[in-house]
Amino acid sequence: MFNRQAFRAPPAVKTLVDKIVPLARRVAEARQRPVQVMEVCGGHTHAIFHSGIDQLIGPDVEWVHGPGCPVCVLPAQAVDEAIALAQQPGAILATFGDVLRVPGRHGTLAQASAQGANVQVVYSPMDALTLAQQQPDKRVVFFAIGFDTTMPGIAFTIQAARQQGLTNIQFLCYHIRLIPTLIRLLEQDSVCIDGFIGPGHVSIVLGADAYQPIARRFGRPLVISGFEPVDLLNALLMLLQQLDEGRCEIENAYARVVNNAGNLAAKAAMAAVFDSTVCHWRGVGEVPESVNGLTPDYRAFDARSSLPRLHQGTDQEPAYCAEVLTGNRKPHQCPHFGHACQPETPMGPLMVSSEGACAAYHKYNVGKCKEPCHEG
Amino acid sequence: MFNRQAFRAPPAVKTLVDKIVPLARRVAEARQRPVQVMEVCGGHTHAIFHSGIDQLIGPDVEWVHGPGCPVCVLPAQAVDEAIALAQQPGAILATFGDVLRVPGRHGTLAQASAQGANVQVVYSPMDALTLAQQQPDKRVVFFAIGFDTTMPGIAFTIQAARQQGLTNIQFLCYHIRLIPTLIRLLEQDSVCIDGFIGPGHVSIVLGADAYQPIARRFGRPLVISGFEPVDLLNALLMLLQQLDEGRCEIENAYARVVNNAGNLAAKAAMAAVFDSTVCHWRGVGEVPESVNGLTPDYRAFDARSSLPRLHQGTDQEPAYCAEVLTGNRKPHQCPHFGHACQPETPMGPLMVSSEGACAAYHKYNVGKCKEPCHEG
Amino acid sequence: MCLGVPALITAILDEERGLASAQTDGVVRTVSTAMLAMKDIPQEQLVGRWVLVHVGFAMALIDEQEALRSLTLLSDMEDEDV
Amino acid sequence: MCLGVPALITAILDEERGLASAQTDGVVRTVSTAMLAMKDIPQEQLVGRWVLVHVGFAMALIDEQEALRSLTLLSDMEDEDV
Amino acid sequence: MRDEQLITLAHGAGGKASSALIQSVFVSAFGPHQDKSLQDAAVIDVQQHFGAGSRIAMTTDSYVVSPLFFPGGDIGTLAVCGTVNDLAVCGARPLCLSAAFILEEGLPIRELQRVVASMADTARRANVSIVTGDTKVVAKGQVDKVFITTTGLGVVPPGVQVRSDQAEAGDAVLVNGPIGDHGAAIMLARGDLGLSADVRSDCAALNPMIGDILSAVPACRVMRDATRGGVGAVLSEIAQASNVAIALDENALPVRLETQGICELLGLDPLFFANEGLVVVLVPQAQAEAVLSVMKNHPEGQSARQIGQVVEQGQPLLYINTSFGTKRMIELPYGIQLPRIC
Amino acid sequence: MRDEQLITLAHGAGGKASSALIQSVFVSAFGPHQDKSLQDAAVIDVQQHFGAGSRIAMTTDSYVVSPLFFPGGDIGTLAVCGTVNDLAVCGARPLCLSAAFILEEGLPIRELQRVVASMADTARRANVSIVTGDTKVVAKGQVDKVFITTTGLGVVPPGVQVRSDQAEAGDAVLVNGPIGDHGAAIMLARGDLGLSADVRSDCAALNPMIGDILSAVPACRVMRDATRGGVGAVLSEIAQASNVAIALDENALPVRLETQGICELLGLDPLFFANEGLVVVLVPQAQAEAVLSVMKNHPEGQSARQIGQVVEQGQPLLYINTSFGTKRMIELPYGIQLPRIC
Ligand code: SF4
Ligand code: SF4
Ligand SMILES: [Mg+2]
Ligand SMILES: [Mg+2]
Ligand SMILES: [Mg+2]
Ligand SMILES: [Mg+2]
Ligand SMILES: [Mg+2]
Ligand SMILES: [Mg+2]
Ligand SMILES: [Mg+2]
Ligand SMILES: [Mg+2]
Ligand SMILES: [Mg+2]
Ligand SMILES: [Mg+2]
Repeated sequence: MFNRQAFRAPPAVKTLVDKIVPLARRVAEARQRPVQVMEVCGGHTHAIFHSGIDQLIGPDVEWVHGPGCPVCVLPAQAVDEAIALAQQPGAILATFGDVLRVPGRHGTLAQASAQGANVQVVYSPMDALTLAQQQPDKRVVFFAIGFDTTMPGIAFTIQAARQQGLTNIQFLCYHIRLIPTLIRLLEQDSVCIDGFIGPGHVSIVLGADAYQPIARRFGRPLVISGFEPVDLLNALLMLLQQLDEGRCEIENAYARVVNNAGNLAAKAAMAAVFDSTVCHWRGVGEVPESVNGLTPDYRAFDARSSLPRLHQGTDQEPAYCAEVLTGNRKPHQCPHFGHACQPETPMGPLMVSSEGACAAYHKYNVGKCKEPCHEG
Repeated sequence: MFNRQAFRAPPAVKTLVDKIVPLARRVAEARQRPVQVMEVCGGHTHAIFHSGIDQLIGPDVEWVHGPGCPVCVLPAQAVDEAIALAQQPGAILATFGDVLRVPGRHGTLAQASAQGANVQVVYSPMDALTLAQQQPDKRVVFFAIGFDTTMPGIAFTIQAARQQGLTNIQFLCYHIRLIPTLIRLLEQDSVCIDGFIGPGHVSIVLGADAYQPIARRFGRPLVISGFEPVDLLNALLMLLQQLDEGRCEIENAYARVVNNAGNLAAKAAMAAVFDSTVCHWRGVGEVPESVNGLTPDYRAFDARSSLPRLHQGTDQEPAYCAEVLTGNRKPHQCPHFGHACQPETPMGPLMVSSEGACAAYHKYNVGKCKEPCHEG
Repeated sequence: MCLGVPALITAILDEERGLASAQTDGVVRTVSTAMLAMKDIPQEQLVGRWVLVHVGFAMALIDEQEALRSLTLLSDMEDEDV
Repeated sequence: MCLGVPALITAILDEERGLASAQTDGVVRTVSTAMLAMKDIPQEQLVGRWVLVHVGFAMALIDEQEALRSLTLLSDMEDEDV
Repeated sequence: MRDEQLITLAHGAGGKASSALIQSVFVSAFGPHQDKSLQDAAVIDVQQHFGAGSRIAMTTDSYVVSPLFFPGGDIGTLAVCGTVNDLAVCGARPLCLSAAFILEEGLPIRELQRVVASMADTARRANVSIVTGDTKVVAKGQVDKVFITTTGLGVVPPGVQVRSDQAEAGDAVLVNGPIGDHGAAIMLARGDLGLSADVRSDCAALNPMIGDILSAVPACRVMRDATRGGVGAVLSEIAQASNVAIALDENALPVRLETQGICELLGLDPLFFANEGLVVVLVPQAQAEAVLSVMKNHPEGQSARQIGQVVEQGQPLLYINTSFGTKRMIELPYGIQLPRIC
Repeated sequence: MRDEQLITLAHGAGGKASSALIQSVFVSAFGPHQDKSLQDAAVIDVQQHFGAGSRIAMTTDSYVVSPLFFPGGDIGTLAVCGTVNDLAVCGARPLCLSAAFILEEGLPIRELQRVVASMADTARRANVSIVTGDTKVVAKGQVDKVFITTTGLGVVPPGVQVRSDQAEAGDAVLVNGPIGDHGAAIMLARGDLGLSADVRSDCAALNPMIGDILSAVPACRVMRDATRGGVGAVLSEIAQASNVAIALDENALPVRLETQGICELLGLDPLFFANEGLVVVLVPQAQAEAVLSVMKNHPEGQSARQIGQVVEQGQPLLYINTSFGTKRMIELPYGIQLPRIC
């Protein structure tokens, strides 16, 4: 019987920390600066702060919080479109709870709901199908976001909608894919990252092999990690060992759910349903292989067909956000942090979702802890 | 400048009463029973109780309260149909406030509204047109009731709906006409009525000449009256004078608004729009020349086209109601009066509207006043 | 049977559609004058006239002379009694 | 990035549509097992297995052996330290 | 708060948005007392108001009026006046109020501020503090804009006894002003009947006037504010509770021309229209003039008058003596008054 | 009432239907006290409860919970417990409540009766009377079935001072039971997330337990019922008001397995889930055991425990000491907690 608690056990954490701290010291000393480790996934960012791993490891590892939060990077345009769809008579806009407070150019979905739009939070995209079945006189739009982890579930739901012959549900898709995002990031000159903690759940779908370009083309080691403290510390240890030994490999510290090839059923569903494109994401810029359309077979389910023509435009965000994302600045070093930019009034993508690096710093009061700030 | 108050002046009332009382005495003595006067119109019934004219005149005149309340006589079938229409998705059922508490076989429109039907009270049928214009995504049904006074306004509204090209309004018509109703009543053997106070507002439309059959065929005098105490007493005086002198004529004591020919524009609108039929009315039975359909030109506006097939059936009502209506029993002499039959739980038509004879007796506590009861 | 109230026409609102403003005891409502139109009276001459209103329609002009006449008859009656 | 929780499959609800009942800390929810179907495991054998659930989909079976192995490695590490 | 002029569910969730709303809207309007509401309850030192034999009066009412704003007041004015008046007619000196708000998601905060300002203003003039409160926000469509529930506390001085069941034959029935204006004003403000007239709600806090009446004429037997159901309902309840017959004088009933006009047009009775600044006082006839003259010293009592008398004991009856010397029985209507065509 | 099992607008119009409803539903359930509500206000003789130095506590809350009925209680239970608890945590002995109902046209009267029966039952057990009330009916769609506003009055004995701003370094932070169950139960009862679990609201009247605590340990400094916003919001307010740092012990936080499971599945924090029978007590550490043992004498206190301590004065902070020896800051969320995918 699988026991998640074992991966949270304080003695195990202590053992790992005792291994990591001297190793991190050695690697940092070798570089004469803290080791820059990017945890790509917002879930990892939170897990690190939640358990205080940053405090346990100390200043020799500097965490660079990655772009791995589909809510944070969602363009304002997407929110504007979702609001426009939600405001159509007879519409129900269903989506994940995370999305409701993301600002578009004319407010959030929460505000649109306050003004009378029918916005419903669901746990699963399949629940949106149920809504459509139960309310045949309504038109349900599912606002679909997410990285490669969430995409197969959406794809599968769209396939089920077609199988069931539903005509009153459509999908507004804004999917960003992880590998192209990492590549986009590593192509920037200013990037200051020594190695990656690889996202655990995306990797279920992608498989560990999918990260090879990170090691081969960009020379950065990556270790796939789960989300419990023991998982993260284990992955960090493996990453530091690589750095210490001068290796640059893709390693898998989450083998209980991640394999090398990934989930083929999931990949097949995605390939059948989603149409790749280039899309502009907040804080990340243009990322190829993004998805916001459906293949011809499923185009009837594409909500963009029902979309009023909206003003297209690029989102404005402070330059500091890109600096944080590339490891050149910590959130609390942004002059807007905690002042103009707060979770209730985010100025940039990293403050939008509670997964965002700036939101996490804010929530866990990292600024207030008066830790010494290490410039990267 | 017209001054309504003059028709409510106590000195004028006193003058008339002083003339009437000895005359009523003489007429009653001649018949060796109280004079049976039917005020046809429910409005007159209320006006009599409101000012206490019955108390002023005393027991020599016995008031027989007529069927002149379109709400009281409304068949349960009509209410059932209105409810069915109100319950259709996207429907607004607009009607006059009087109608909301009339019981059908499955409750009232007020109850249907409590269960979620959209029922709106309007002052004028023209307001229903406005509703239809303002809410093009709704389907408005106007539930039209009324005698000849109300019918022209409805007819005119239906004409206006067609002129304006409205496609989201229809009319459920249940109109009863006065003259056929009176004839229906007088054809019954048991009728015990010496003469009529004729309804003032119906007569604006019909004209005084329309009543000639009452005098000629049935030998009953009739005096058309307004609704102020002075109007009513004046009409009663004229009626008693006819009876005293053995005359049997149609007289007009409301000449400031009623003429002989009636309102020709009103009649023309009715003729253009309404289709005559026989209809079964509560407490009255079948009355010819009733209206619950529209002429071919206006059939698109007939809500019966949208009506689900409902169980047809005749309403069951206590036999006492007919006795009250024909002057053979007073409301408080009905064994149900004030017990099983109350305004909130009417058993018969006369308790339904506050215009109904039994409702009026109940409201003005006539039973409680311990007046001597004269059998007709 | 049919609630009707006297009202004073205070303004014509829409000549073509026959809409006028009518006032009863300081309460104003738009009424249709369509039912009066046949009486050969130009709409604007309705202003200042009293009408009998039922469900938003002016059903008849009130004949003020006639009203006065019946009141006079009555006061004659009163005088008789004195 | 993507909230995933381990859950125990307690029953197959709809073999054809791939719906199962999954439980996490006493909380039950219907999940889709469609993403696991390719793995050549007959549905009913899923009962009693742990899966990783994301937005109502079982994304992977949890390899309990593998989990145990990593924990054992860890306790070896602890032992080393003693 | 950027782009945040509307109430959102966040304002009711007990987090930061809630605190911000409470501080910026309520505490700022209701003043220092209100910060006690940030505790779970307000604690009030009543000893200073409280002699031996004093009792506490408590009353509560929810205000759900639509539209929120109408000629003569708004829901906030009502919520203070209604509760203060209920205390006053029980012989209590109003001490403090609580105010609980249920807000609809999407409500413009500006409208809420207007309502709250009215409450603060009315409370100040009625000399009561709003000492504690509550705010809930429900999803769009689950409430009609704003509902307010106020609860009032007052001190009833020793010896004061005004109750509904104390009317006696010979008592005069007095009112402080024209009847039915509030009901008429609301009916018109809804706008769905197409009628317009210059009618304003009579909404007013009567506690200063009622306090003076009780000081001048402690013999007052019954006092009721004639709100929902109107003077008719209140008198009918008094007749029932005291088992007396009450006769009103038709000519004495003060009804404004416009209110009367609305009743004529729609076939309704102003006796059953709601009032929000109208008190019905029953007092032995000998003291009637004294009460009327106190009423006339107050702005709300300018048209004060006697409208009837308790005529008999032993059977609950309510009727009107008409101008013609007849009697008309008055019976409580079953439900809401609906406009009639016949 | 034939075919009248539903609430209609007539029930709120102040006429005969209103009286019938009040008599048949409210007076019959709330008993003899309630007939005072037929007056404008209830008059309560408080002298008997009232020594020199006593003060009155007043609190109000509107209850808008959906669904009306949920495992562990219903809106009626809540409306009594919530208000009684607010009084109790201020050190007041609850005396009486008012209850104002806003009903939606079409509500089955049977459901109203069930709610009213719960209220009567809960009030009886909490030893408070419901002394006055109000009923309004609004048109279908203008309210979500039933909203209830209760206002509570209590007497604070001389010398009792429990306030949010009195926490001091060295105080123990105690709770009487597992946290977050009410919030979890409501979230599941709504049914829109497709989750099910055996979680019941902790809804309970805590005044007997709190009364005993105050008698046994008058030195209690702060007491708060952790309703909307949860233990997190309450502690954050206490830290602010008292200007202290509060440290919680991660391992000591009592969270039921199922509540924890819901939080894991949806990415939420039980610290911010509402409770309806949970009190947070701050007391000098030396007296902590005494308070815990009183709690454990009551059914609501079986799982009572210390969850943290006030560690420092001079700067408002709230954090958790994790099992790993690290500190995690706790910040009040902005608005409602929404289920997350990431
Ligand atoms: S605090 Fe705001 S503006 Fe500054 S980097 Fe973070 S998200 Fe961007
Ligand atoms: S009291 Fe009722 S049953 Fe009797 S006659 Fe009147 S309406 Fe008919
Ligand atoms: Mg909404
Ligand atoms: Mg309705
Ligand atoms: Mg509280
Ligand atoms: Mg009250
Ligand atoms: Mg009141
Ligand atoms: Mg509160
Ligand atoms: Mg009152
Ligand atoms: Mg409270
Ligand atoms: Mg509370
Ligand atoms: Mg009340």
